[in-house]
Amino acid sequence: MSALVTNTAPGAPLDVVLRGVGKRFPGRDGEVLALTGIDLDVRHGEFLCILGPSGCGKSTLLNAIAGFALPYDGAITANGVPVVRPGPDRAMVFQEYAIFPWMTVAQNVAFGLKIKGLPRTEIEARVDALLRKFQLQDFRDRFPKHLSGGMRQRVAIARVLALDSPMLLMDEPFGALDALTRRNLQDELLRIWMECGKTVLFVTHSIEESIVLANRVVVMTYRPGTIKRVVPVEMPYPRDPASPRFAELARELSGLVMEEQMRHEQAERAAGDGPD
Amino acid sequence: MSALVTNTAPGAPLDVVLRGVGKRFPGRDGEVLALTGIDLDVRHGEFLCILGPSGCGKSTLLNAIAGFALPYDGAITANGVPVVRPGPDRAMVFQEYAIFPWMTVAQNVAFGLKIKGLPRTEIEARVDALLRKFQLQDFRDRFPKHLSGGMRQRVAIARVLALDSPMLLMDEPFGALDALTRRNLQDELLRIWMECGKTVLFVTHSIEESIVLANRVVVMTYRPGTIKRVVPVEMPYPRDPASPRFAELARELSGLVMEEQMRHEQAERAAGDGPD
Amino acid sequence: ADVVRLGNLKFAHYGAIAYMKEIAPQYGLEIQERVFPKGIDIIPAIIAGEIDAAASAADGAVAARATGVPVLVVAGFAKGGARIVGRGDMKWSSVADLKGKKVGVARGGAQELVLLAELDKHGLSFSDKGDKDVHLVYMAYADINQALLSRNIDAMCQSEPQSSQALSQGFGVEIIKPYDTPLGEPVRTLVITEKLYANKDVAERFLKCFVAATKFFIDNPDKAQAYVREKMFKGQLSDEDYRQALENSPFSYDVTADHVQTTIDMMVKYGIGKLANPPKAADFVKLDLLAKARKDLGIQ
Amino acid sequence: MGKADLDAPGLAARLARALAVPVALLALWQLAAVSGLVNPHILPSPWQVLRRWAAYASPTEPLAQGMNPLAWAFSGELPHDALATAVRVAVGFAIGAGLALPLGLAMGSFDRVYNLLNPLLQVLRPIPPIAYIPLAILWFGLGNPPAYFLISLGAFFPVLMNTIAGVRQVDRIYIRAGRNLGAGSATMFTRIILPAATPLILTGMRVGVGVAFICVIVAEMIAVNDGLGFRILEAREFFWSDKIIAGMLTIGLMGLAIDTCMDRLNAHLLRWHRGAGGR
Amino acid sequence: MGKADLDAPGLAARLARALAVPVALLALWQLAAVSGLVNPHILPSPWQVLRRWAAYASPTEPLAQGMNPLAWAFSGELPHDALATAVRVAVGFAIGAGLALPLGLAMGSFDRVYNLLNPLLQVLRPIPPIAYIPLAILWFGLGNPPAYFLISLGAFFPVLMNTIAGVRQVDRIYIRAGRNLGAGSATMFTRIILPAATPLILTGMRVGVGVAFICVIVAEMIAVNDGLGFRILEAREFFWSDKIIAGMLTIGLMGLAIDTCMDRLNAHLLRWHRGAGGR
Ligand SMILES: Nc1ncnc2c1ncn2[C@@H]1O[C@H](COP(=O)(O)OP(=O)(O)OP(=O)(O)O)[C@@H](O)[C@H]1O
Ligand SMILES: Nc1ncnc2c1ncn2[C@@H]1O[C@H](COP(=O)(O)OP(=O)(O)OP(=O)(O)O)[C@@H](O)[C@H]1O
Ligand SMILES: [Mg+2]
Ligand SMILES: [Mg+2]
Repeated sequence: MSALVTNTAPGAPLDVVLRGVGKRFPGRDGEVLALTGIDLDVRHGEFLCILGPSGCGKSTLLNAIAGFALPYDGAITANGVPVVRPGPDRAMVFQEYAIFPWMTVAQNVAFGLKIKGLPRTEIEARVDALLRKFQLQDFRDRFPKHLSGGMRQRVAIARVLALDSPMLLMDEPFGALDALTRRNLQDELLRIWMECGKTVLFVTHSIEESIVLANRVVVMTYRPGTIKRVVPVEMPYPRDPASPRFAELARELSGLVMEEQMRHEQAERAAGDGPD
Repeated sequence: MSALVTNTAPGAPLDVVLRGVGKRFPGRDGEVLALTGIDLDVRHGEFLCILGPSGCGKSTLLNAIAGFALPYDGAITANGVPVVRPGPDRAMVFQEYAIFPWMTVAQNVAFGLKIKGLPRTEIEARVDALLRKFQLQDFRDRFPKHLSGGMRQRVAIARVLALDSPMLLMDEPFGALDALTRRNLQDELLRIWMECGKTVLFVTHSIEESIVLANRVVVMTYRPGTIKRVVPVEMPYPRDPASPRFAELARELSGLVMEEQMRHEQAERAAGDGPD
Repeated sequence: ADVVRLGNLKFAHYGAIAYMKEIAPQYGLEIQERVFPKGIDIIPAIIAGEIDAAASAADGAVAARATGVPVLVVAGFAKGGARIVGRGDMKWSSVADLKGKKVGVARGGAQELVLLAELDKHGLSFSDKGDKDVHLVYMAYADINQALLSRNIDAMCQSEPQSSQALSQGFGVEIIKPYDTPLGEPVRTLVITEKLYANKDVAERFLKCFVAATKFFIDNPDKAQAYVREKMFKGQLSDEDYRQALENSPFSYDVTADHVQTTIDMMVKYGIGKLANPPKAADFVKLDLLAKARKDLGIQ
Repeated sequence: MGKADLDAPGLAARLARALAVPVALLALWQLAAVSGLVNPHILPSPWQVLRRWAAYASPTEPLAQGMNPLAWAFSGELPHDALATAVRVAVGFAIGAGLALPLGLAMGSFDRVYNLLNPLLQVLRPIPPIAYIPLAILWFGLGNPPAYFLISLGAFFPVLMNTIAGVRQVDRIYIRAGRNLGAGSATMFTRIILPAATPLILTGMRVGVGVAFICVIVAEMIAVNDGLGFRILEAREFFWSDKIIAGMLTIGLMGLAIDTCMDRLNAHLLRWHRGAGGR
Repeated sequence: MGKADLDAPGLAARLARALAVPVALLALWQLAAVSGLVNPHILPSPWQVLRRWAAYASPTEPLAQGMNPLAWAFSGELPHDALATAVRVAVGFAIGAGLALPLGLAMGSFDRVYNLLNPLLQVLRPIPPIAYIPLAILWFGLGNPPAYFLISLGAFFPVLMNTIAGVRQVDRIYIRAGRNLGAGSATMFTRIILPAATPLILTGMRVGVGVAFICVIVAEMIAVNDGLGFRILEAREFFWSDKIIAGMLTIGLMGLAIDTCMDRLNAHLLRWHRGAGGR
């Protein structure tokens, strides 16, 4: 890892354009407004992190771009065309992993490649390389029920990276990993991103992680889910968590997130309090 | 949070005693040795964190104490009796949440209480209080499929805390939570632990979290899963991450974990490398 | 050889019909026998053009004709075949003893016809609801014996060979052979399709074959018994059962238009078969082929 | 609310959609009948069936003085038969499913029970109900009791098989969670295994109702004198194709009515389920 | 290896366990028969049934010169009947399940198809196979073809219902993942929906085989001269209780054999499944 530039020039094409995007889920007593009024542009080759309190709509936002749970309010464009269905050009790592329990580890990773119709030998080679990278080679013929939580998450990531898709949507992909594996995979992801010029949308709960990875960090509000602030991270890669600029950004972001949390908690307290 | 003492006196009774505990899973080509030769004593009222690389056997260890997936090699005693079955005296938060999808949020949280046979009004009161504490009161009558990942995790934690069990086994309970919620719940857990004198075994991937919470941190090795080192954390609560002792401990632990990871990676590389 | 597809009934100890296929080559015919457990299943097979000729009870032929199925009665191959049997552990002297009893019978067949005629003759009213003198219980042939054996009914009007079996196994006693009504002995008829009838040459040879087979059986009772018991029942019908059954249902050739007309009239009277537009016997009983065959073979 | 309307189209629209295929088939059938392609003795025209159906459904006697008109309107043969059959199916199904459910839960949960009983049950399962008639008469006499026996036999196995399968496919994580929370066997069954197995059990019940309808016709062979199965057998004896078909359609519509209720129940009981809908 | 042995007990032990209940029942039955509690005409003693079974299974003619002894050994009535019935069930089931599976996948996946076809299918489902006999003869003539029709009809609906239910209960997260990875409809069906629905589909198939056996006896009413169903009906006409029971048991054992294969298949196809076992 030695690249020092960010991949996004201001002139790069817009890979994701959201205009007034909202999502209402029908509920028993009225609708739940999970997202509302989201305006967001993501440039080609940009690494965008999404931060926000639990339940604020981060997964819903990724689903919108991936083309799940249609319809949404507003307009969603990805890679230049309106989003009307899911597709492998917007490969997603699900928060719940969603690896197929009836396929072995290798079959899971090979799945997208087989669909692409790659030759058998190439598939094998790619799968082998990925499994080794993710330290899953000993488990290649095992079913997911034999894996630990972190291993399953790694299978899910490997399955999506195998696709070599131009856009990655990742919903807390490193949540179940230990610190070191996490750091290794962060490095690996950054390397892939830089080498291949991918666009990445990355949901995380870790402020530190978002600063390590992102060109810009989107902080969201809770109920309704809107964009509270977009914070650009203009540090060169690799980023040093010990640097003063890093600490400063961390403070800023954690201030934003905490403010949101407070606002929300107070609202709850004001609304929901009986004689406790 | 103002208690400054740890709850564990050296004379406290031993709540968990493991002697030579091991677990072998039958595999297609021979057995997988998930755990081996685990000797561990946990005192009553102790807060123990378990750290280790993904797949090293942390969940397996908690399962052993909880009484799942019997039999194990060696001897396991919990609360003074050999472990032969699961029970609510060793309440567990599962890594996969395991909240019941066919029950509403409130029903999930009330489940253990109903089994205990508490009076209806008391159940309602406890559930209400917990839901409010976990900011789930707006979702009390919703089914899990309507919840975000973090909300589901909070339901799982609330369900177990409702039981008020003397021993808590928690498998990465805060993995899907945003930083602030996580910090709040850490505080909440510490408060409960101190007030009620519970014994807690807590699996986490965050070294920082382990230092914030634990009396002792157990670092595990990967394949086979053994105890590499037990590191006592003798700082008063609440712990300040900015303190020099905290940083020192963090360095020590991350050194241990990394060392293990390195060892493992090298072993893999030595074993598995073809002409890559 | 010309092919004739013959529908036969399964519990046919009237082996002469089955025997026809053995001697068919002599008449330049190939008879393909299809065995049906129930007469009613033959009718759709005739309509579907799968069957050219069939063994059927007279009432079955009437019912088929009444629905417009183009069949003709050309001969009668057996008589009788009905018996009123009471429980072995009860005393019976006449049909009048059936008052207040449950009587099992198969619906829509000759057995029902003769039973109702007997009851009528003895001034007994009947219904299947239990509110009249005699409580009729409709069941399949096989189940009636069962019900009598387990004493769920008191008597039955049963076909052969089941009624013989009830006697030989001792749980039933004969009350009467119900042939003393205007109907006399019910006749089983040989029916052919109008299409086969139109094909005069084949039809004539077919009837000749039938008459010859029947004559052989009448003339050689031992060989007939051997054929039925060994070829058809593979030794699983006892001598005793066969003899008793045959006693109550001998082989014959004949049927008359009058008998068929009486059958129709009684079916209308008792509402059996619920005939919407009862046919006229004269329209579909065609005995010319039979007469010619008998003449050719020199049988009176 | 335009969206809500789309999601739940008006009753008329739904009815139209549901009837599209049947009506098209009826039209084809009528066409075939009119053109003389099929033999009217075996497949009478829909129109003829309808007339026979009307006759079958109408009261047999004119409205007498002082008679309750509603009672009179339902005094026809068909309402009586339909009710008799419905009661038989309901009772038989209740018995069969009522026995199969606890047994299936036990066999699905305990390998020991499964291994002990499975061979016997698997031997009994394929034995056709008609073969049980002698035993049914022996044990239960005539009339309704043997009918209940045969129908419950038919409903028993589908519910049993699906319950066993349903229990076995419950993710063990839920079982672990339940046991960890202190649930005893009773609670495990009622609050965890049963709800988790509900999708399969309900399907088993739907299949079981279907098989019960198959069996009712066998059951109504044994000395009963009403019911749709009885009427179909009777019509078969007399070769009344139009009445056979009228009876078949009545059974079919009863089945549809039951199935619609089942669908509702299903949707309600599985409202928690994150199924394949809304992808 | 002591543990492995515990997990997979010897064949003898398993057999003993499997036979425990049936043998106990047989003993009871023999006792009842010997003590004269039941009428031997209706429930003959097991011993008598066994003798009849042996007679039924043995060759009817002595071994002729030059005849293949193996062919001779299987020349009895029973092997012939069993084979005929097995073939009918196999063909009928293959047709029924073969049609039900794709239809069920389509109906489970597409609400439009479901809404269109469901009412019709639900009307047809409860109609007893016996009522189809005239139509079966009309459409398929005599002999085996109408038998295949009736049997496939019986097998069709359980497989269909369970396939629909199986598809509907696939967690949508897998469907999303598949679509996200670029799977087209064909791949979605074969690699995602089908495997995920396998537990239910297999159960439907097991139930379907059972119903096919129920139907084979109806099917063998139509102008065939062999098969276990035919033989049972024949024995019924002649009131040979011992032969009826021998036929029933033969059908039962055939069913058990099929079920055992199904169990194996099940275990193999679902080896990925984290079911309720091993809690
Ligand atoms: N049911 C099983 N069958 C076979 N092997 C298993 C099974 N469960 C776990 N293992 C293996 O045991 C080892 C330890 O698994 P465990 O789940 O305890 O890891 P962990 O430390 O909790 O990892 P993570 O942090 O990723 O959750 C892994 O190598 C895993 O593959
Ligand atoms: N299928 C659904 N039906 C109804 N409400 C839903 C559904 N899915 C999500 N929601 C609601 O929408 C809101 C946003 O959910 P979302 O999953 O996007 O949150 P999130 O930001 O990803 O949270 P987390 O970090 O906990 O995963 C939540 O309030 C949730 O309850
Ligand atoms: Mg989320
Ligand atoms: Mg784990």
